[in-house]
Amino acid sequence: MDISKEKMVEMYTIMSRIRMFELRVSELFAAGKIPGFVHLYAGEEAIATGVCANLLGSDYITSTHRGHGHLIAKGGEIQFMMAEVLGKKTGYCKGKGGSMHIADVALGILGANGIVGAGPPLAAGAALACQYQDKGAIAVCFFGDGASNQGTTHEAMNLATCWKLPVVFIAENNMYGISSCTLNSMCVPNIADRASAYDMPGVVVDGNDVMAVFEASGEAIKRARQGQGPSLIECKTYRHRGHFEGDPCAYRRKEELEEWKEKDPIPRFEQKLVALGVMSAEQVREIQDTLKKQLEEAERFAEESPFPDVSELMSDVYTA
Amino acid sequence: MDISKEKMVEMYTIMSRIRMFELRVSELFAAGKIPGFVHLYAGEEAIATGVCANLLGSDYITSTHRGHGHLIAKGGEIQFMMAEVLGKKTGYCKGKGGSMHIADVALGILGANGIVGAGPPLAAGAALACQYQDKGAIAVCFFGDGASNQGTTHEAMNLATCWKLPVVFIAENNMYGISSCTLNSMCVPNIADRASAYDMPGVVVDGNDVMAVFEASGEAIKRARQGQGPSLIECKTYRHRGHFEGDPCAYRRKEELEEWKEKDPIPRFEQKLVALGVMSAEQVREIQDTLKKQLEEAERFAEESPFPDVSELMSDVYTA
Amino acid sequence: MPTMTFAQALNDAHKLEMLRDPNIYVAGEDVGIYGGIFGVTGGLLDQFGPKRVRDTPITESAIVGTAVGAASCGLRPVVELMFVDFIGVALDQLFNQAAKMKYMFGGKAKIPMVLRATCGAGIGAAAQHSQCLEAWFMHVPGLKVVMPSTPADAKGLLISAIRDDNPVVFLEHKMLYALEGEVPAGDYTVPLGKADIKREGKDVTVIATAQAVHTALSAAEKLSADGISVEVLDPRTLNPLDEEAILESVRKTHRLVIIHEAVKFAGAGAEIAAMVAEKAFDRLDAPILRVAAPFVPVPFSPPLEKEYIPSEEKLIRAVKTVMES
Amino acid sequence: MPTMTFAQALNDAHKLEMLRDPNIYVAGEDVGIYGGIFGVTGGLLDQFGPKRVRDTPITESAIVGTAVGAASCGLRPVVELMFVDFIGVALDQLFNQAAKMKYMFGGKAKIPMVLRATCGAGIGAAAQHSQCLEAWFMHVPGLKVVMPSTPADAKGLLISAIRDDNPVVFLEHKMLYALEGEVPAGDYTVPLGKADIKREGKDVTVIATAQAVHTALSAAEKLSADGISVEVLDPRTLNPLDEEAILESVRKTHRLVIIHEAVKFAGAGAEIAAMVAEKAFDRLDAPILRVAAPFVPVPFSPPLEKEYIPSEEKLIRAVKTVMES
Ligand SMILES: Cc1ncc(C[n+]2csc(CCOP(=O)(O)OP(=O)(O)O)c2C)c(N)n1
Ligand SMILES: Cc1ncc(C[n+]2csc(CCOP(=O)(O)OP(=O)(O)O)c2C)c(N)n1
Ligand SMILES: [Mg+2]
Ligand SMILES: [Mg+2]
Repeated sequence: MDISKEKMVEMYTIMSRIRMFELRVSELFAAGKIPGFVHLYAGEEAIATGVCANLLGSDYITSTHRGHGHLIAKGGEIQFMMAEVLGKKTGYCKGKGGSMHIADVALGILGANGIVGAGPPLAAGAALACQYQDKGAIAVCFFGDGASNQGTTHEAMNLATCWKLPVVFIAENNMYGISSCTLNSMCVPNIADRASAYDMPGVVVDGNDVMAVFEASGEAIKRARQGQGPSLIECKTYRHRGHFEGDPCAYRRKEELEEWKEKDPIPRFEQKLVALGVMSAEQVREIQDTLKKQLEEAERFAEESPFPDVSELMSDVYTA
Repeated sequence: MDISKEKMVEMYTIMSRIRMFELRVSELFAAGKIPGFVHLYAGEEAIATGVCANLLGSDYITSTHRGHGHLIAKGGEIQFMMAEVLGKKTGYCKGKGGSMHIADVALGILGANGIVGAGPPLAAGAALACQYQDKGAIAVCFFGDGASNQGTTHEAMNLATCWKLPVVFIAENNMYGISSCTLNSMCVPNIADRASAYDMPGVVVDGNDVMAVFEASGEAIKRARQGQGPSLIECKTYRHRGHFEGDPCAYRRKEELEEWKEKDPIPRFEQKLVALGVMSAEQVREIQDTLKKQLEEAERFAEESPFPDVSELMSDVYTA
Repeated sequence: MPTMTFAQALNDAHKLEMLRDPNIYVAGEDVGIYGGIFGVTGGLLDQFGPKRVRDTPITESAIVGTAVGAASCGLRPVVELMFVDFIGVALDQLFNQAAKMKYMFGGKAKIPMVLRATCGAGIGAAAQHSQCLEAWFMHVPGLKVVMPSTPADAKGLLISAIRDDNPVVFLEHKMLYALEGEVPAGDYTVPLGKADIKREGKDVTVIATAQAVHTALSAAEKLSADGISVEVLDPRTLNPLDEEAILESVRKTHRLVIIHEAVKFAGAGAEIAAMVAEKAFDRLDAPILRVAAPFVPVPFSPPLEKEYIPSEEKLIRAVKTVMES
Repeated sequence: MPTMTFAQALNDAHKLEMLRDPNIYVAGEDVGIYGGIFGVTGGLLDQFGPKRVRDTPITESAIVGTAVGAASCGLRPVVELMFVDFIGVALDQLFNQAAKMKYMFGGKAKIPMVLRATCGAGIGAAAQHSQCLEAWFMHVPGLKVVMPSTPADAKGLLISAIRDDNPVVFLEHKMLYALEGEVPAGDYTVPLGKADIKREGKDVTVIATAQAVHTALSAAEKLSADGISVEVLDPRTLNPLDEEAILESVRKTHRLVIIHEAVKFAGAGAEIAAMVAEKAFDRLDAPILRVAAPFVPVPFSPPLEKEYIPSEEKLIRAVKTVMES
């Protein structure tokens, strides 16, 4: 695979940024500073990072309720994300959206989404716009194993193949939809097996191996850009935390979590890059320090930002 | 296949009854006697007939907008159907439903349906009731190629496999959903190919061969009755008439229709039964004569029946 | 002015707008080769080709959802749902996505799309193909809701809806498609949010929508013979609702009857009545009456369907009742 | 009488009914092993086993649709939609199938099912997890709509809903789950279609639903200090709506204010106001005011969400306004 050292370091940095951001979010949630629902991506960072490493600014993504990782990987800045999660006026959505709705269309981010399965049709639509405008851009749809059973996902995949849309469906199979294990919610071992129902390529990849994700999704993205239509990539992974913060997680075995923590994508990639001599231990520390500083700054920015004024309640409903 | 001569003659009779009933409905529609939409099944009779020949009175079916054939094959009586289609008080639904909503729960007919793709979840629900009550009954879901692209169909198939429900999905692939050819509305050659997305058996069968349908669906129904879960049977067929009465059908080639008329399931089965010595030409005439008389009686019954009184507008909304 | 049907007026609006703006595409079931089940999109495929006029599989969530996605990325979709009764399989993309994206994103999205659908009873299409569901769409912040009653309004409003930068639900009563009327040629808009007085009067205001406008006009004609002067007001758009025009009329006549085809309970008329009962209570000389469908699904059989649809007679009775009190 | 929370009362109702009738099953996302996201179905899986308590995939159309099919074949499903905001992906099975089957089939079907869902703002769950959509369900002939405000009502109404032979939409405001109150033990029903006077008064009627009942009670207490006697009426079921109780109260007080959390435009309050403006117009001494959410999606940020939810202050202002006119 043709990839520069810088790119690999950047991917490592992004994964680490996501993790660090979220662990802080989890602390802030526990401290009662974040209202609503917060779904963390910890353990799954290799997916968003590996996929988005193939994307350009002009490409689009749709995300999910578990969106922080996708957004950061697509270029979202953590100070505006932190401000949003805290409901501040300086957040990506002026505090109106919160964790489940962070978006920035200018960055190609069509939003986290509170509705499971809402993303696939939206991504197909973004891909339709890309195809229509013919500028070589494409769309990527992140969705969960749970969302794979939703009718909207089926419809979007079917329409995407009928219209040969430049869209890549990234199934993040973390084995659970809240408490529902995939073993009880689908009878096929792989979500990728469903690609054959639409005659699109379906590939399974280790979702905790950022390079594997980068390569597999890179192929699919290239296909899409070349006008060869959609693909489905399934990334097998696991979430380290509960479904949302506050979930006691009684439906999972502790050992299962421990096993998967062994496969944590971040130390794994870190060790690999150090072993390959791409990064030194020194560099790792530097990266972590920089990220920490950036996060502190982001948090300060967010904390110091005002809440939106109540007069803003009524704006942004309609475009004049 | 273990099937009596009587059963074969009965199947021939049912197919002929459906055809004759519908051709008369088409004339009555052209004469302006039938309001609303009428979707005829002509050309597809082998499917409902072959499938329902495996069913018991206690089994359930869900039907579609193109429901006359399913209902007659499941035991619907043509005088009550004719009365319903004409909006008469003596119709199956007291004239409140019309062609698109004929139903009789007591006969196991959960209704024709005006919503494409509404049947599969309903059939799964009927199957759930069968499984729950554990009396060996099963449910059959008739649906079209067009309905196969609807999200509800995906959801019902997935849930049916997860819960191992005793339901058989019968895809009636007549190559069109109104003007949309399956070549433009799905990229797989067979709807049955989608069974693999749920790990259920998927079989393609000649939908114009009533014996083939009978056998293939019989296998699936046996499986369902034995607690082995759902199956998908795709029956390839063609509708002789427009999507609904009044459709100019400009989207289909005349030759295509002519080719398929050659494969008309009724003369085909008739010739086969005569050749096999199961029926004599004499018997065929007798059957046709009887059917004709029954149809005339049914029409007379329907014509002579009153329209519902306007006082009936408000009843049947709620169960007290 | 040329004369055309309601359906032709809508067709005309499509063609003019598609010529004007290359970012407009049309999609839906049978909108292309069939030209729309009711003929509204006839000829578009030939004129604009398959890139801009898209026949879809039966997949309403994806039809609406791709429109929302495409609109957020710069296109201007005009999609057809065929019958509004089918909204139940596609509603999420309309009310949780299209309508809310701008707000949820703090203003950082724009969803210029039109969702067209036919509504209404009258052809024996029964319970799942005859409903009027405008009240649902009215209740959704972020949507606009249009319901024209004449060919000229249909054309002018559809052009406005297409040019609007918000998601617009455009409801076409199926009994109106064949209605003929004069329609201004060429570029011509009717603004969203402006009611129209279809007949002036001074004794009682009748607010009517879609097909019921014609019931109201005919009732008004008969009532004038009895010496009752009826003002018929057609809101044309239910959201934005032209409250000022409604209040002005009621302040003049002091009496209000509302007629629409949807079931009365929690229908559009409830909002109009409630708004007037709040803002013009002191100007009212009589109870506000609503003439609307009874609380039942739409029946199939012709005599039942006829009884279901709010009639001229019922409207006349209601007007006389408010005149007497 | 035992004291329990609203959530426990609902749980109790489930258990009692499931013990009574073996044809009842419960299904939905996370209702089994998780016990429901808000704990309402906790313990049911252990007590009744996986045949009767069914965790489902994420598949709302199929959850609701299988319930409709199973109900038509003799079972009595009680299914959970989790958040009412998700109805957009499952609405067809509710409004075109469950609600209409009996009528379309000429009376030959019975759909005894309950669809439970949580609604309402207050926890920062934002635009897609905080809505109140009862007005939509009210507009559907064939459905019943229940919206309790206290633990005792919640239990009694849920038992009635489960025993009802029609499809019932049962809406639980999420801010109520932790509310404690006395709840009759054992078998105990509150009839559908009967309003409850939560506080008697003589100067003004305040009609309030769900969480807003408590806002109204607290406002009434404060207003009594100002010498204003407020009657607080909780309809409890929005369909059937207890029109008689509402009219009786208004005939006594001559003044009406309605408060609910859903957006005002085309909300449940519109129907109530319109009904009163028709049937008790002559008994009214003041305009009918509605206190409800503004016409915007539910915002996330705490100060905005607080401003969004209809407050005691706004209600007090409205009551004072009608008292002055
Ligand atoms: C339509 C809809 N149904 C249910 C939910 C509630 N819900 C939120 S996240 C979730 C689980 C999603 O599972 P999956 O798609 O696997 O994503 P994951 O959470 O595992 O990342 C559920 C059921 C929802 N938000 N929207
Ligand atoms: C949800 C929904 N969408 C669209 C329609 C309009 N419609 C009625 S029948 C039909 C075609 C159905 O095609 P198919 O499933 O192949 O059945 P066929 O008519 O060929 O028997 C369409 C689009 C509908 N009734 N319901
Ligand atoms: Mg998951
Ligand atoms: Mg077909």
